[in-house]
Amino acid sequence: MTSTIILEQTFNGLQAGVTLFLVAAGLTLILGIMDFVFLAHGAQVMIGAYFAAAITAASGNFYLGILLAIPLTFASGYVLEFLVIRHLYRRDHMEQVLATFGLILFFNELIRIGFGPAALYSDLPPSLSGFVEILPDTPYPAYRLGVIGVGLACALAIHLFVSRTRIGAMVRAGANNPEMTAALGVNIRILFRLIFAAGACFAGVAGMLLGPLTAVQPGMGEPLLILSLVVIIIGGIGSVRGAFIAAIIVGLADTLGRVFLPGLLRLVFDQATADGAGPALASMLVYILMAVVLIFRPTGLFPAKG
Amino acid sequence: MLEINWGVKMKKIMVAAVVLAAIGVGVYLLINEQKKEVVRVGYMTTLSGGAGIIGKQMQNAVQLALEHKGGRLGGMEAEVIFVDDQRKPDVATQLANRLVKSDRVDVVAGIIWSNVLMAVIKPITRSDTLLIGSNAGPSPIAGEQCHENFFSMSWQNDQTPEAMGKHMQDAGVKSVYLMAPNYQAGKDMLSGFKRYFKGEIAGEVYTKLGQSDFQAELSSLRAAAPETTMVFQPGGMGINFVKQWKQSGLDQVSKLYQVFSVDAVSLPALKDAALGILGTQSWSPDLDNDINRKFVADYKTKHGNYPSFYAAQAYDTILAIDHAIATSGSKDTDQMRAVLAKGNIPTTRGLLKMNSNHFPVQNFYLRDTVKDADGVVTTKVLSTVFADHADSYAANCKF
Amino acid sequence: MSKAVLELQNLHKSFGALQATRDLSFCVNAGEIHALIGPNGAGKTTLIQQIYGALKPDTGTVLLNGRDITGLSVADRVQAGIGRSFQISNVLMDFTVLENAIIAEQARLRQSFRFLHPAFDDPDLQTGAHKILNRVGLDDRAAARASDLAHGERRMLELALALATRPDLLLLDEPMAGAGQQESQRMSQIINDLRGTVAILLIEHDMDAVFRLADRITVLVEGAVIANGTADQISHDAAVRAAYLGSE
Amino acid sequence: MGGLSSVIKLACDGMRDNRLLWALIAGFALFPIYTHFADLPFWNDVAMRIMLLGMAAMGLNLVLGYGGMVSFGHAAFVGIGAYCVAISQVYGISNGWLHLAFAIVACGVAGLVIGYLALRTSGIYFIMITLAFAQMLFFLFVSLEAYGGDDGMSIDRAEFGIIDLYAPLRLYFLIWACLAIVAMVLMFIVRSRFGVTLRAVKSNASRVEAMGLSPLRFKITGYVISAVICGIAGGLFASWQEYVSPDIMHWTRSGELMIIIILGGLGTLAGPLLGAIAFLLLEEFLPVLLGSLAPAYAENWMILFGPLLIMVVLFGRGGLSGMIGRWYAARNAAGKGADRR
Repeated sequence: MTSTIILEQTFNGLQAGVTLFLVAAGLTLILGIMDFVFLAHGAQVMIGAYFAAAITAASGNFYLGILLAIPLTFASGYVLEFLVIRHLYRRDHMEQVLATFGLILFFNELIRIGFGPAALYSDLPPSLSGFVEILPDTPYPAYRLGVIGVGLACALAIHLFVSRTRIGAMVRAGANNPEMTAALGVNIRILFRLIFAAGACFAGVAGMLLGPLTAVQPGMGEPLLILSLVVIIIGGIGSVRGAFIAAIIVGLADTLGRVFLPGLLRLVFDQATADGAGPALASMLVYILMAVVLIFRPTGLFPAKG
Repeated sequence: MLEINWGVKMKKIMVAAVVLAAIGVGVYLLINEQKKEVVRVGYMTTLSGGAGIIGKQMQNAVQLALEHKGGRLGGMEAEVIFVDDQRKPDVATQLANRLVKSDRVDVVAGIIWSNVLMAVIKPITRSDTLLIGSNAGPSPIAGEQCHENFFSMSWQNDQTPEAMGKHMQDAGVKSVYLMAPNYQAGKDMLSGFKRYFKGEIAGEVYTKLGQSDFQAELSSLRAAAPETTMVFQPGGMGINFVKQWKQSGLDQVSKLYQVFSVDAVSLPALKDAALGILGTQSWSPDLDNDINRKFVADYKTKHGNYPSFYAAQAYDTILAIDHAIATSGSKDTDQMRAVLAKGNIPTTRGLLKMNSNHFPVQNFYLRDTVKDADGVVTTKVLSTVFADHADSYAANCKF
Repeated sequence: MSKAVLELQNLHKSFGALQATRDLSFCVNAGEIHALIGPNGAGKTTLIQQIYGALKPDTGTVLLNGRDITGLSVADRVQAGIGRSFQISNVLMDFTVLENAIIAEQARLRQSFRFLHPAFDDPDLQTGAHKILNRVGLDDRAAARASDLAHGERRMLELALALATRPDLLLLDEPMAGAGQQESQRMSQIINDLRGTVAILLIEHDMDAVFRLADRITVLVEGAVIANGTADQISHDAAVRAAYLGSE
Repeated sequence: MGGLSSVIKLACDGMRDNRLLWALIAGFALFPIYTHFADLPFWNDVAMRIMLLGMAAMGLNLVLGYGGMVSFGHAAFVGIGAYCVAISQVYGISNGWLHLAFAIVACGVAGLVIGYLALRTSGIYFIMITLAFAQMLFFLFVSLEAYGGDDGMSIDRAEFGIIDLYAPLRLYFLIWACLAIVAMVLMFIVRSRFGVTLRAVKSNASRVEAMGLSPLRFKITGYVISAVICGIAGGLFASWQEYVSPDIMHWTRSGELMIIIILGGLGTLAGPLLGAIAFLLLEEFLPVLLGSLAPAYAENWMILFGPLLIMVVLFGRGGLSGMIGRWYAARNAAGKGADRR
């Protein structure tokens, strides 16, 4: 366990964290402002990845794929909100869970019919397939550094948007007290639609960035969905800042836990026990983290509601 | 006002639903219509959901086998009922009951997953129906919990990694770094590997089931810099792993071996990334025998891509049923069982021998990943690691 | 001088810099109607919350019938004898008026944790519930859903529920708020009828009502008591005029 | 308020007010006769699975529908119940009554702990923390090698004294009996003083508090009861399937239970059972249906199922039992719905 490996793993955790944040950023606002339990957010990740992968495959240009996929995912989110979601705001959480559960099934099946059940081919853009020396003789994949960069950039953009712009002010007000915002005569319906589309878009970006790294296949978003929900809860529903910090925490905890827990346990228990318990504990880690946070801070670390 | 409108709409929807359901029932009963002197095969696989691709390939292969046999098995009019277990054990149990009790099939075949097999084996074998597995081979079924009515046309889980272990042992590999998902099959695989590889285990890492990003594990692997690495990451996980392995340039650090992680299912998504990765398998598209040549050629012309080992095993499953009926001249369970137990079943893997626990005794090959004449990435046999390899649980199996 | 039902001793509560309650002491006597008035932001509701138990004072003690209840939870205080109506009427919207009363009645009888005994169909509970409703004249609306009640009726129901637990002290937080002419008259009539049966601490903005009803009045300004006495005394109190009535 | 007679009278009143529920349960009792003469023995298995899922859904419905606690992790309790049966078999205990006892105790304890911790939160936070606990248990069992891990364990049907569960229909009627008992118990609870207070808590906790009651006590009690019921269902599920694996505590299973409840009618006694019937029939027929319309897409039946769920939410006010209630009310202007509370 040299310091370089720890550093490298920290980068990995960071990369996982920012990716999570991209998914969680929109979702936390959807949950916070619209008080809407949206389980199909993972589908947005998948949709983004498929748009990008398909266009990239067709055009042969990765960046073109991303460039075109972003507005497409935004549009898809906008349309989805208009067709289905807006009819669900006033329903209780259970019905929302049910309906968006239905959406998951629908989207996965749609993709499966449209692109076939097999995973899509996607690979790194040649320009980013190299390595960067983050420390002498510790090469790190350039693309993943790129992901971290893009993620942080998005985070900054979202932060500035929410904290500096007028719409951002509405968003904050909305997260703080929806009724109040409505009373202020803000056109809630448009605001909601935009937030939703933007959220879908960011989730899509996460998918596009993951595309070259992981298998682009139906249902690829679900694991991310559950994790990003954990992030949102830990961070406090409706708080973008909370989502960011929590995303980094979860990303690091998950990564470092997976890698170092078995080793640590071996110091305490015998080999067999450690090998059994280590991975199990590692896969439970984030949920334990969330449960603990909720037990001591029942509304997350940075509750947005006033 | 609006309420009433919804009410009306609702009624319409409901009526529609009822009518559709009625049609459904009709169709359903139609399917269950009994016919005379027909051999009925229930083929269970996973068609919906994430693993649908595997099920699709098996379905294609089964249909191809029927075509090759002119729609008859052992001379009898054949009817195959495909059912989708959704990869859910309880759904599978219910479907199994339907196949044996309602469709009254003579043979149940297929099944991809160990847990699904574990769930359905009892109700099927108890009803004195043959169950012929096309893929999963968990150790309990090969050992204590074996049943005379169950036959495997694939392998016992441990065998393929055993072959890999043997090869690496013979190749003089000093140390290996092992990686598999943290679930039963993963653990079986590694224990099977270790049964034949006696060198040093530089590391043994269990990843999260269904994990999509292995960067963290790969980083620690880079740090450990083992001589070789042996992974078991089936399905989508395999695609992710191999991709990320290449992207992190680990080929310069360690030599990668795999089982069940690179196959015709994942290759289209991996393409060149998979080139040169060694694996072991009991089948390969280039196995040189008439049945296999015909199967692979026709499958490619019909579906445009290479069949996977799943497909080959599904194809062999149908051949086995055909063989059993043809030889015994009957679809009676006892007689078919007797024939299959004798072995010498003509398959894409040549004449397949049967072990006392009704698992095949077969060759295991070392496969390389190469480009074929038309530049399509596929696998090619390099050498035979095991000749007539039997699994190590047969001893515990008493019918 | 009749004995005190509620006695507040040196209550102090502050939110950060804001001192909502400053070293506050007074008592409510058995059977009297005691009004608590003061300009907005004087800390009336904060005080009620501390008596009710929803807020804990930083220092000081709350005595009910001489017993220290400062540490008790809301539920325990209610069982100890405090009833309350809220600023925004607070009833069980999904139930009928009668069902509301029945649930309150079985709560009073400490029978809410029984798994076999029927609730709504039980004759004894029903009679008890009807009694409760009669006190506020809602019996004729027994079958109506609480959500269908008119604002005033809902107020009545809430009062009935507050009385159902047979409290010694009744906290009424602006019972007339948002009520129409007759409604508030009916309300003050009922409150008046309650005089002597239960001690009432009344917060109300409608000054006429207050001076008509209250036996004693405590005037609160910026969290501290500035005057305390009968309606007469208060209306002639210079400090009060200055600090409060003047500002009206 | 004592005496068997009065209890029986209460039961009769309850059954009169819940005709739909008891009609369904009676239907399940007679169903095997139909399957026997129609020669569709397989449908007994479907019926068993319906009853088991229905039972679990009934348990969840107590917190979901009556307590207003949206628990997204109840599949975990079904799983615990099932593993109680499997694990006790590993240690040579084959007595079914013991299994059920273990399941009840284990789920009671688990429900108490999880409920106590989770109920500190509310709203979406509660949904997520229950999900979190379920996920923990899921991954725990996936990595428990001794108990089959992800492959699960193949087990034998439990032994219930003289009742041999391998003999035809024994298991069916054992499940049926448990279903009837659970339904009866729930009916009493829902109509009891506890039950109405629980519903009052859902409706307005602060008013209940103002009545001198602690809402949390009622919530936790309700949560534990529902956990225990799910555990019983899980235990029987294990015997039905002769197999146990972590799959039954996957988060999508919790989702399915919710679907079943809302499909059938939230906060009604018959709802969960109706929902289970609808859910499994859909699962059974949608593929056939789609197959007959577009054979190539038979395995894509979820493309119909997903939108169907959304439809139910958008238009199916009160789920199936709600519709039946409305229809019933419309039929006899007398007005009392067939299956309210």
